[in-house]
Amino acid sequence: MPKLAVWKFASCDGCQLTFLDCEDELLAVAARVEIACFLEASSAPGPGPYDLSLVEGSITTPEDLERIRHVRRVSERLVTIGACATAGGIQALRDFADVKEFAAVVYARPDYIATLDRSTPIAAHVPVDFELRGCPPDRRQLLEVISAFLAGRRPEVPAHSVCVECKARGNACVMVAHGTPCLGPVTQAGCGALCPAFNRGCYGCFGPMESPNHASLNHWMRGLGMSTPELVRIYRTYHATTEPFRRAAEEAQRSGEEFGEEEE
Amino acid sequence: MTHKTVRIGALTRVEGEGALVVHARDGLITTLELRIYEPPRFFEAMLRGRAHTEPPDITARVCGICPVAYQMSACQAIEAACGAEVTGPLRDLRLLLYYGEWIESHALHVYLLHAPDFLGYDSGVAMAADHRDLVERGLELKKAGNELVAAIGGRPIHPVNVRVGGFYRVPSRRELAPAAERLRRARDHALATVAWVAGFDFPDVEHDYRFLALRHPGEYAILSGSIGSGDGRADPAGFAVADWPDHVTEEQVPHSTALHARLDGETGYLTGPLARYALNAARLSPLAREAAAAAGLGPVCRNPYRAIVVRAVEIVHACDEALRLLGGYAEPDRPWVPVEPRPGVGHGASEAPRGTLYHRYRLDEGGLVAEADIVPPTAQNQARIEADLRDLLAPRLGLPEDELALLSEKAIRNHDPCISCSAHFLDFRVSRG
Amino acid sequence: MIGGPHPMTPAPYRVRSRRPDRADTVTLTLEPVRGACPPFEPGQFTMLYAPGVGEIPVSISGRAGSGGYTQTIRAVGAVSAALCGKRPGDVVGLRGPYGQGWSLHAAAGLDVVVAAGGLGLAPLRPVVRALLRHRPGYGRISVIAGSRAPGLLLYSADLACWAGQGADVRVTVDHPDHAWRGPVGLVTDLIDRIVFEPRRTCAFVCGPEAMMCRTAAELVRRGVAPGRVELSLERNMKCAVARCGHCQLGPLFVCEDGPVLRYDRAAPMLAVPEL
Amino acid sequence: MFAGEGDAVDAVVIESLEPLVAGLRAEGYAVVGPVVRERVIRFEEVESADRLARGWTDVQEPGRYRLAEGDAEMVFSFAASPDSAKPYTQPPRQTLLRMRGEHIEEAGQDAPRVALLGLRACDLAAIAVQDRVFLGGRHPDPAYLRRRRALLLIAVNCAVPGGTCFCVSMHTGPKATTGFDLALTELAAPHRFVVETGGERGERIVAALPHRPATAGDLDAAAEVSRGAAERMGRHVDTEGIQERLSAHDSPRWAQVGARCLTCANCTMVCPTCFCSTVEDTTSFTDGTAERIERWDSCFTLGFSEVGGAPVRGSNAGRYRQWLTHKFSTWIDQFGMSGCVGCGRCITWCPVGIDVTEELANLP
Ligand SMILES: Cc1cc2nc3c(=O)[nH]c(=O)nc-3n(C[C@H](O)[C@H](O)[C@H](O)COP(=O)(O)OP(=O)(O)OC[C@H]3O[C@@H](n4cnc5c(N)ncnc54)[C@H](O)[C@@H]3O)c2cc1C
Ligand code: SF4
Ligand code: SF4
Ligand code: SF4
Repeated sequence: MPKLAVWKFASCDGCQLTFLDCEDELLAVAARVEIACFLEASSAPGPGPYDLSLVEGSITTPEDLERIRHVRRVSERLVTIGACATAGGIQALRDFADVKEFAAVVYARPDYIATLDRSTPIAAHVPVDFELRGCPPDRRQLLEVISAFLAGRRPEVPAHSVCVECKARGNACVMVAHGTPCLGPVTQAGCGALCPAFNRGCYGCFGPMESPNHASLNHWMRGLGMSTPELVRIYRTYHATTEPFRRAAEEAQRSGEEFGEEEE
Repeated sequence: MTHKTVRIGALTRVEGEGALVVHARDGLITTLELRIYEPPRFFEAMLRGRAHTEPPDITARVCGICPVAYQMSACQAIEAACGAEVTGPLRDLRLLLYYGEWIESHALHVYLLHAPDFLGYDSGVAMAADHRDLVERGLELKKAGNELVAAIGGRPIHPVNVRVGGFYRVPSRRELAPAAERLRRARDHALATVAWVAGFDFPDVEHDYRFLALRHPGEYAILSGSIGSGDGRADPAGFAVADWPDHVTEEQVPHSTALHARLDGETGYLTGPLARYALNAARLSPLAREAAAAAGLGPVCRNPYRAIVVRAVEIVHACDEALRLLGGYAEPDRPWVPVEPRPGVGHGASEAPRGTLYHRYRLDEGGLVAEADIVPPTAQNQARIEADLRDLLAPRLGLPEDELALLSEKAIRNHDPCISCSAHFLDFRVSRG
Repeated sequence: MIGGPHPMTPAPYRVRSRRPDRADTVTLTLEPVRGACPPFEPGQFTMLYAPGVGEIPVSISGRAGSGGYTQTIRAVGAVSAALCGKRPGDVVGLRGPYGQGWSLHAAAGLDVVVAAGGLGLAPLRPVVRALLRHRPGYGRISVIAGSRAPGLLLYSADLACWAGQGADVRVTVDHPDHAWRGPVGLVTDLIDRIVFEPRRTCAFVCGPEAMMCRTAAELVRRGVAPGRVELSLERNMKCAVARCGHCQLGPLFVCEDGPVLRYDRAAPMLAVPEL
Repeated sequence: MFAGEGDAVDAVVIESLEPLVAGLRAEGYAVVGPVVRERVIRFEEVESADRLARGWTDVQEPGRYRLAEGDAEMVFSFAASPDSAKPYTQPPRQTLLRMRGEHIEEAGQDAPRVALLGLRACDLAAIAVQDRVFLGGRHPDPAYLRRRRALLLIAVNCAVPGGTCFCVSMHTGPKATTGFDLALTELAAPHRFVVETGGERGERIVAALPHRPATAGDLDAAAEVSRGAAERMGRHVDTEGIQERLSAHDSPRWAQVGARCLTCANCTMVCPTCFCSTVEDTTSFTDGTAERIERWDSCFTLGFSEVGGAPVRGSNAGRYRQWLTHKFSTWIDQFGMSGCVGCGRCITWCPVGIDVTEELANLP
């Protein structure tokens, strides 16, 4: 039976929990794969090597840097799950600040805290076989990835926009109909267009889609009343350091200056 | 002279990353450290400069196990800062959402993380090999909770439908109907769960806890109320959530990225199911009260191992109350109340499944967060867990180390510590000192 | 009256034999589990379905004696690898044959140049065999084939056999090894070496798009009529029955209007970037 | 034979929609009509005519849609909804087959009886386009045919064209002339509907309703509705020489629109004729059964044209050009008809307001 391991780095546990949330399939999966290492769910970690490792969380400490290399060594396939592991996660906002100052805000004795200046995705350190997006990832997509790896096929995880799912789900576009700013057009599908289904603009928790045109979207969202700081903030959340969202925030700052807009 | 070190490298079946190190010399424990090495994520620092609308989504990411708790405490703190309050049907909807998370989180803990300890398995999945029907019941229960959260919030983890002031869209009765259907079955499962776990073989241990939990005049407090504390014998003392900083202080310890909390200067109080039960049992739903009585829980339970029974009773309560609210559900006429940002400070507290979760925000002139402070339950419990462990280990230091390690791990799991959330606790005043 | 099976429903075919051609390429012989397999024209393709993995277009490289298709598949991705991994007795899904094949009839009495790059030889194999079966019906028959390396050459036995049956067979490689004595370089270079009368020549070309365009352009430069040069195009195909939209090239559905297209028709479209 | 292919009979007048809705429901149809949901007119199943979007209208511009209060009496005083008939003719997602061992089984595809109430002339034209795509080629789709046969089409002649409509240019409206079971024209003072039937099925339905013959006055008033709508059409496309204009593959205009285009695929998703699809393959965890699913796809995704690991159309400009040329030009080569019916949905629902009519006008 193939061996599965689940690993955690800096994260909220939500991605691993997504796995435990597959209530209907959990036992079926467990019948097909040996869940050999999953500290959150089992106290008997089996020995490696593992056929498939699911990795949650970003790299933020020197020890974790070592640990991820170990995980790579003992894993035949390594799949990262969630925004932290694929993009550094919300904690990567430290990249835009001084991490020592951050630590000083949170801890009275920041010198006790060993942390890196940046929160980096797993792929920045070791080769990754597949990256599953989402904060948290979608349950169906997680099962799809596991089943695709078992069947030896390409996971069916399209990189197109949220809008595709939004329309297939039968939502009316909230940006067009309500003037609600929405990152759907620049965000990768996967969630099933949840936010628009709840009358809310997508806030980009699945990260950038395959060909995001943030300049055009920013221009339009300004027309809907968004200010430069609002634009910057909306990109600086769970995928802030991915190249497209980083550039999108910078574009907003640049075009904001052109607009002659004052910073908040 | 004998030295002994017990080390549990990585705690398992807890949420997050932790380890335990115990040093003993001549039969006496010299150090006992519950090490939380969950890497720090600096939430309070990241929140500065964000809009007043953002903390519910951002702080949800503190913990994937109880995101709703974070969203609720955050919303209420910000609403308080802005002088707004969510009442009536919208508050009921929040409660419903919260009950969903309780059912999900408690079912996860009871069936997949905690029960295997009593039945002698390494995991829920391993337990399923011999007790498939039991694990399936647990999963069904968990799913009922998740579906309720998803029906209202969009998805079980990091729901998208929560906003300051209420919701982005309120679900229709029809959308909630399937969740209600499933809950009816879940309530029976929950009752069966109480009966099941009540029959476990519990070590005969009691601690003289000082409890802290939210209290509400009309409810077994989950969503809001004031803070109560006491030992379960005398009437509880209380203070308003806004007075939290005057009563609860935190200090950093070198061995952990989580901070230790003190209540009125005293270390080692307990929050969580035992605390809620001790301070609020009378407000459980009648069905949950009956179940508790049948399970042999008195008015107060001081045996941490029996927390699993209290959790099961709380699942009954959550199912029961959720069904009551669903039965009377009418779509609120507006999904949210306006919350205009204004400079000021607001406090919010709610009961996460594993204990009281407190948030405080100061908003600046521009409506942005100037300071944020989050006190999660596990940070509050850490000192108390260490004390439990001392009591447990001191008389047993002669046992082989792996046995000690096993005992300790079980004792830690009693408290369902969510270690990922312990990593960012902050008392802003302390940090500045 | 429209009825019968859905156009996207495959029929089960059993792998009768499997022959590895190269490290990454195998030829499968596929026979219908029930009934007979429909006739095909050289140049047509089928949609092969590896259950649960996916479905891809694959050219028919021959008819098996017993009434099946032979198909040569190179493992480049998940589906092709899954198909390559099938063993005799395994069942796959098959739809087709689909598409327009080579215009054999138009070659009657003419010199024929068959030019292949890499796996492009697969859909050309049945055309060469048909030409040679009716050898007297055509003028000179030349087969020129290119390969990245000698070890990657497809159908070496066939090539030798065709030479014996009166075709001028020439092979070139990009990266020769020590033992290689033949030409090195592009397929287009071989055009110099073969003999044909451009004005009375018909050419069938298959390989990577750039190779096809270069070869066709060279043939036309020599005086072959653009309308007598045919290419077989590769596009993304999900349905092969002109309903999924993926394979469009300008006005064409390559699955139905192709994959074999006349160069005079294809060239202007291939010249447009991203068409 | 589909509706609308027979001879029309004389028009009648009905005063209320309620008997129609009730009658259809009694015949086992789910009646799907325009209702207001989340401040948008959507097509949803209705249990009674009361639920319809009476009294509402809409304001449509490129990238902008707003619901507005209209004439309190009128039920259909708005233009095209974001919903067309497409989800009913071509579901967004459908299971094609299951395979286990050597057994391949076509998934039973539902063909529910649905009465679509309130379709517009452009929607009917779009259905005709899809009929051509799915039934008119060499490989007709029996599942499509079953779904199509189970649809009852009740058109409403547009009175209030939207700001983004251009059906007149595409010769598809505003009056429904063919392809319907019933066509209604809503008239005011007194409020009533002139009903035309498009075949035997429609006649049977009308016969069972309280009705009276239409007078010349009714018919004139109805004709006036369509005339007025044609005059107030929001947009226009010059179809003269359109194929030639769209052969300008190297126009700088493509790069300009490419810079605005989000490649989000909204236009293709809301378009009632866009039929592109892709397939997904899975195996079940429990018994290993393989399953194929067909779902909507779009020429705006990169995977759409991927060969050998790289897309043929990688740039925004290339993908936008594919969409526009396909709709207005190569569709004609492929199917002998335009792929655009002038409903304006792609203009309204483009999140950044790209306007096909403007793009077409700006080509050389
Ligand atoms: C008419 C026609 C006839 C054909 N005849 C044959 C034939 O006879 N024999 C044959 O072997 N093939 C033939 N092909 C080609 C064959 O269909 C393709 O090789 C096949 O579709 C590949 O599918 P796949 O799932 O195996 O690979 P895919 O997963 O689709 O990948 C295909 C290629 O893309 C690369 N790739 C995939 N994903 C990525 C990525 N994310 N980044 C970078 N690169 C990537 C792969 O490495 C590979 O090179 C034909 C094609 C057509 C259209
Ligand atoms: S609501 Fe957002 S995701 Fe949906 S179509 Fe509009 S822009 Fe796209
Ligand atoms: S709509 Fe966007 S923000 Fe919302 S869940 Fe989906 S990807 Fe995340
Ligand atoms: S191209 Fe636009 S206007 Fe034309 S039919 Fe499609 S959505 Fe309607």
